[in-house]
Amino acid sequence: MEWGRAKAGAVRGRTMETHFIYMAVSSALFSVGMAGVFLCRHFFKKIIATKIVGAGVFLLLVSIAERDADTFADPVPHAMVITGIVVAVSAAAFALALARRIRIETSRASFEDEEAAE
Amino acid sequence: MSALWQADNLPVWLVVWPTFGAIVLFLLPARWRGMTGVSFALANGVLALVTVFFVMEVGVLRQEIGGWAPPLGIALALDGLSALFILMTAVVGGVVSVYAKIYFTQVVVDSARSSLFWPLWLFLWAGLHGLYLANDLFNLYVVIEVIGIAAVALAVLSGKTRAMIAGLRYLIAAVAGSLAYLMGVALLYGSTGVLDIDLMAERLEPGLTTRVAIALMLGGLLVKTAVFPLHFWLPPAHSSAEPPVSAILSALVLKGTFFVILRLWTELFGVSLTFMAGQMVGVLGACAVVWGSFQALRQERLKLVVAHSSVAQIGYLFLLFPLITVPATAVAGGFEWAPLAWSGAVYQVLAHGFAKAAFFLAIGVLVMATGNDHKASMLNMVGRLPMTTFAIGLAGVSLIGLPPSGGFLAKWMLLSAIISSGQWWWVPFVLVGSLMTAGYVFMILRLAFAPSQHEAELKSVPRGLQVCALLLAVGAILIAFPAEWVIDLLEGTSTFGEVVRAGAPVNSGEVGP
Amino acid sequence: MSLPAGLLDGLLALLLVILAVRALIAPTLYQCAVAFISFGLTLSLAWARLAAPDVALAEAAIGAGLLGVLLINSLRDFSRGGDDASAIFGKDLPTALFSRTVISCGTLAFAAVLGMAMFHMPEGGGLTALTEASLPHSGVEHPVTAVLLNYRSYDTWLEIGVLVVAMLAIFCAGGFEGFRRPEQGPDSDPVIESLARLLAPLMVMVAGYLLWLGKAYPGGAFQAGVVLAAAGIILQLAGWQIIENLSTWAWKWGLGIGFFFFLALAVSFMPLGLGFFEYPEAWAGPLILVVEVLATLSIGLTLTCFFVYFNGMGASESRRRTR
Amino acid sequence: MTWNEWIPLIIVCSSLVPGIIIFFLHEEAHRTRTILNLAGALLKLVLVGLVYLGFRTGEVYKFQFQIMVDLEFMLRVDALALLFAGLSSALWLVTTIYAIGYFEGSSNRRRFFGFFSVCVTASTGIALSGNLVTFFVFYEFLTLATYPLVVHSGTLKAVEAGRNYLFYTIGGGTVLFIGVVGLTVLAGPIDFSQGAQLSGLLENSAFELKLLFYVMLVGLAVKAAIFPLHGWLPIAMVAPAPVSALLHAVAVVKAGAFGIIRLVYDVYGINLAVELNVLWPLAILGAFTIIYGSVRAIFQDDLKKRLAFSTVSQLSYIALGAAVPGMISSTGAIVHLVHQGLMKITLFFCAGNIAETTGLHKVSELNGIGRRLPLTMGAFTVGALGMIGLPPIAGFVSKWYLSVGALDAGQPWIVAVLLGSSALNAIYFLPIIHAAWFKQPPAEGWRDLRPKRRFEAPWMLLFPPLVTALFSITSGLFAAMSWSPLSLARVIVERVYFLQ
Repeated sequence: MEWGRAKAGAVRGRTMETHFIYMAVSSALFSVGMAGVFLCRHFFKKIIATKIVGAGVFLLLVSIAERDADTFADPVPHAMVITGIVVAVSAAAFALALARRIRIETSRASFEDEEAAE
Repeated sequence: MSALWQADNLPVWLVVWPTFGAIVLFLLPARWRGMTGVSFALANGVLALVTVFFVMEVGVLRQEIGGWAPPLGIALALDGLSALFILMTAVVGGVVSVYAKIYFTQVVVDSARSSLFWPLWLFLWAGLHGLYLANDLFNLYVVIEVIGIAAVALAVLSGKTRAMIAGLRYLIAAVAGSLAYLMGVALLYGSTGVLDIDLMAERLEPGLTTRVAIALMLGGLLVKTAVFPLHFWLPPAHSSAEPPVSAILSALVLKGTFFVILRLWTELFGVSLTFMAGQMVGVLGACAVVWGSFQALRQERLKLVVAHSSVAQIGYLFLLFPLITVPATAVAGGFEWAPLAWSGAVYQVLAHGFAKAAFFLAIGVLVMATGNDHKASMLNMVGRLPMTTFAIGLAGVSLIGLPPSGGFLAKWMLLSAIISSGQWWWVPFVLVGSLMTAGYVFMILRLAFAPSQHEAELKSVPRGLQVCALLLAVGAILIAFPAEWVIDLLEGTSTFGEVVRAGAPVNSGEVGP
Repeated sequence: MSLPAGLLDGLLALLLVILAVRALIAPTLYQCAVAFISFGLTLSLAWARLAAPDVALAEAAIGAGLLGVLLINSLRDFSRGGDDASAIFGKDLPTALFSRTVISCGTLAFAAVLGMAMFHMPEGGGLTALTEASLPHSGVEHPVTAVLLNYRSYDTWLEIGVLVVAMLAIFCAGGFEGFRRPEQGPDSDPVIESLARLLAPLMVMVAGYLLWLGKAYPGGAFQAGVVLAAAGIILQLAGWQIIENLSTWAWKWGLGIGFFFFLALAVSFMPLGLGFFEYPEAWAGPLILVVEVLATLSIGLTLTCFFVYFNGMGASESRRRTR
Repeated sequence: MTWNEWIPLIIVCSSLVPGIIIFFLHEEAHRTRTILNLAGALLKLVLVGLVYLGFRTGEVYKFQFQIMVDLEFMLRVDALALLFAGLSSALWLVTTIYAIGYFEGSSNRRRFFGFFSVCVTASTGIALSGNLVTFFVFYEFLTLATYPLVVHSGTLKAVEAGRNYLFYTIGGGTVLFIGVVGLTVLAGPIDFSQGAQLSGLLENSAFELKLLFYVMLVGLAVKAAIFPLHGWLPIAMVAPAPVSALLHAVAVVKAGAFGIIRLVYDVYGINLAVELNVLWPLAILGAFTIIYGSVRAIFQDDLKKRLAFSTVSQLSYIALGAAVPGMISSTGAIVHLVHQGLMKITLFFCAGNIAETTGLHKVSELNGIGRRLPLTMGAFTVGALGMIGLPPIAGFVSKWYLSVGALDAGQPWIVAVLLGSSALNAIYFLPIIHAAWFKQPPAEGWRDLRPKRRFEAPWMLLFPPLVTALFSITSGLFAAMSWSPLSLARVIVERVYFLQ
């Protein structure tokens, strides 16, 4: 019938445990990202780290959708992820703008720079 | 047209009106924004009053959006607790709006920049309304992000480098916090297949997944509420923003995530909470009280004193959780303290909201007059800016919890609840916190009475600004009087006075599918 | 699970983790950005493997594409005076080896707990069945579009709002509202310019097609909006400066129209006794299409504005420096 | 709501409203301010008088406002309330007149009189509180209202004194707070009902009751300046004379002493207190403070400081009397509340006059001052002799009752303490009197300053001490009359002991 449904059905028939692999990746990405948010010093990396955390979360949601697939994968987590991606990108763009502005005005690239400067 | 105005649609208008305001303000040219913004804020106030009235008459209001019932659709729920928070937002927000209007016309930071305040502030306001009404975990995530981004944007409005750095720190903490929350939501959705809070509460089973999910959500929200030791972002962000923004951030934005924690704790997390979980959150709160107050005592700049004080005052709120989370076995003896603990915490929210907003607005006046916010600028203020000093004094009285004030009532109820629950170990924290608060409040007031050697000429400050600060400070005192009414309103909600009966520790041995 | 498919999934999983770590510990920012963009593209593959083509499109377009462009665009400011981003650990930790071990173990332990939680997750069942049952009443045929623009349209509306808020927030960060008209025309690359002439109309068409597709197939407003934004960005790079030359009134309405119209539509049937965001069933399809068109316009414009503003921030600084 | 319900509130507000209006007046509006102050003071006094008359005929005056469950704001007139309210309102009127004279021509008068009125409001509120919560509210309110008065002069010394004052009083208030909350949780809202609510808890919660008694006692002892919590009082001396007078006679220290009386008689009730055996620490500390304060007073050369230590000592008479069970010593304690107020305010007024007219602060400089300020020193002599306990001045009556009460209760050691204290009082007061009247004035200095006006000092400064001195004599001389403080104290004590 339609592309999405057909494909989802096929996926369901083919791989039963795909979602477990991606759940493991999800937990790894979330943890690595969180470590990065707290430990990376450069603004740039901190922002990338938040995106990696986000990727971890979204991966779990989509894995759940795949797990709960019937004739097609559960669309609610998909919608949540699309919304989430847009929100996360908006926040990241804002953070990047702030970081860039700080860099331009003070040539600092991390919070520690600030402490060292004071 | 009658369908448009019926009470059922009230939750909708609460979201639509400020959002509409925000978008209109965005489209308007900068010079018209101030007046329009104040009008929208005042209209919000009227809406809030109507809301409170309806909730008192009708009780809990529910509205399914898009005609789709949960779990497919999203529902809004309006109960006494949310009505009260909406009312507080309206009153504090209304006064702050008037202040902002005067402030931004007087202190021209940069008109192109400061006019951004209005659409962002209305978006933030809409987000707060959305938060108080949300009954869906993912919807909560979206509004939390609206609030988070708008709050950080407001915090960096001043354009100072210090504010930018603080704002970035705030933003990263906020994003990480809300993503942790979303991770928890994902786990819970996977476990139950629904997002609606009520439905999920019915389906949620205790287990490892639930526990981890709760820990993640709680952790994320605690970061955003700036609970010790996750408060690191708060003092710089709140102290470097413009005064009306500081007032909004400390009085309203922090309370938003606290509201979410309160709602989730009592309505959703109950299945999997243990006595120790409550105690741990309580310990964080108690540490926040002591640490925040201690830091406040050490600060040299007034805004930092007040910002650190927020950390401490927020800590008090978290003493609620150990009190309402008791072992299932202990509940048999009755738990009449639960409503007391509840209303104590709610009163602490109100009192801190009013007092802290008043404090920041008053310091804004001070900074305008003297040009800086070092402690020494308070010298001899009682003679030079009596109204503002008085506002600081009244706000301080409420923060310390001296009678007669909202803060006093909050401490009274919390302490009563603590003693009657038998968890006496929280008592010293409340008392030491009060004493330390008295320490930093009077450290400021003391200077106001002291003579100053070389007195610089004060710049003139519009009277309206001083009046706004004083109004909120008087509000912090006056809210003590309608206490009975407030508690009545809260009793209209299903959750009010709820004790979370912490079950026996869940054995972690059970296996997933 | 068949072996080749399992191998593919395992490979993707490994690649994702390696790229994520790489994006965080690469010695130069440029390598970070490249690793991150590769990470985003790999993630798109993962989405596709997980039967989420909509997410794959969104991720590739917004997550890797737009954010990648913004990151690369910011690089020239950050890499000024050396592109060293090697220091990941706080300097006051005792020794690198020790702290690396502690951090790795901590992260692993955290991931293990989280993974356990996921592994033990009960089957909630999800909302697939319910979505499918309600699909005939939603006015669209593609389930994700139905969720986004009908069942949970409130969230989607708020999300478009987040974009507007983010635009305002970026104005705050940049320090001015609006876009600076360039003092002199930028130097444009003739290759890019001719490419843009070719690509831009094509992309607008693709955007329109994606939008139309969204009714029944993966695609829809966000994806279309991003493609539109891509067209805008390419034109910008080619030196067209569309946004800067728009009147304030025009770009403001452009940014706001999607959100505003969505709101207007949400309340417009309330006088008839319908709820917030509730449309008469017969009209739902066309109305959703109109919302999508306007949302696509706004999203495309907003994302283009993100880029233009970013570009302007750096440009105004470089002008200041050359003076 | 009938008229009788509103009257207690009106009495409290009769000073609050002028106070608030004064804040909004212009600094230069001296005349309006004076009129407001005096009108408020007179109104309060008249109302208290009317209530007294009504109370004797059995009228009930009670104002209630429920703030929330277990938290009721209640003002109620009973005999003890009337005694203290009468004292505050009478002395407020006198002190207002004195203050108007004292601050003639100085700056920041708006602030002073505003807070001054608020302070008296708190004091009257303490008097009329009908339950423990209301008492606590006004008790803390008093702390806040007096702080601006203590630091009024704005000198660094005053600000330091203010910090010290707050350190003690806020600390005490916090301790009291926990006691009040604890007792409310234990027994529900506490009305002043002679322990009726608590006696039922004796069997099960004796330990809690004891603990809470001590906790509240510590909280109250700070304001009552009982050793070792008296440290703030001598330092707070830097406040202007009218403030010191008010602080030492009715406002702060009396709030503490009054609180102790309420605690012993009305919250716990004397029987319960005896049964719990909680009074002896109070007796011992009181006795020690009496001697300690007197000894410290001897070594002070600063007149106001000497008076301050004398206050420390004298206040503990009240605590001591309350700690000794028995009608007679209770009467002594309660009546001393009034008597000490009258005498001490006289002494402070006089000290203020001396400082204002001659600029002298030291005891050692007062030789022959009686010739320059005969009326003032006459009043001073009355006050001082009363403090020593010479008949027929008021102080004698209290000391007599306390001694007899102690013998009656079989605690003769207290008599020894009282006698010793009287001797010490004599040691630190008599030299002043002797120097003032019988020593030669110094050759240079104040002797040349002859009064420029009709009286030795402005009449607004002179009359108040004379009036209070007169009161001190009459309330001693006519102690047996039915309107005297002593008679009222007897009524109170009878209720405490017989109406349970």
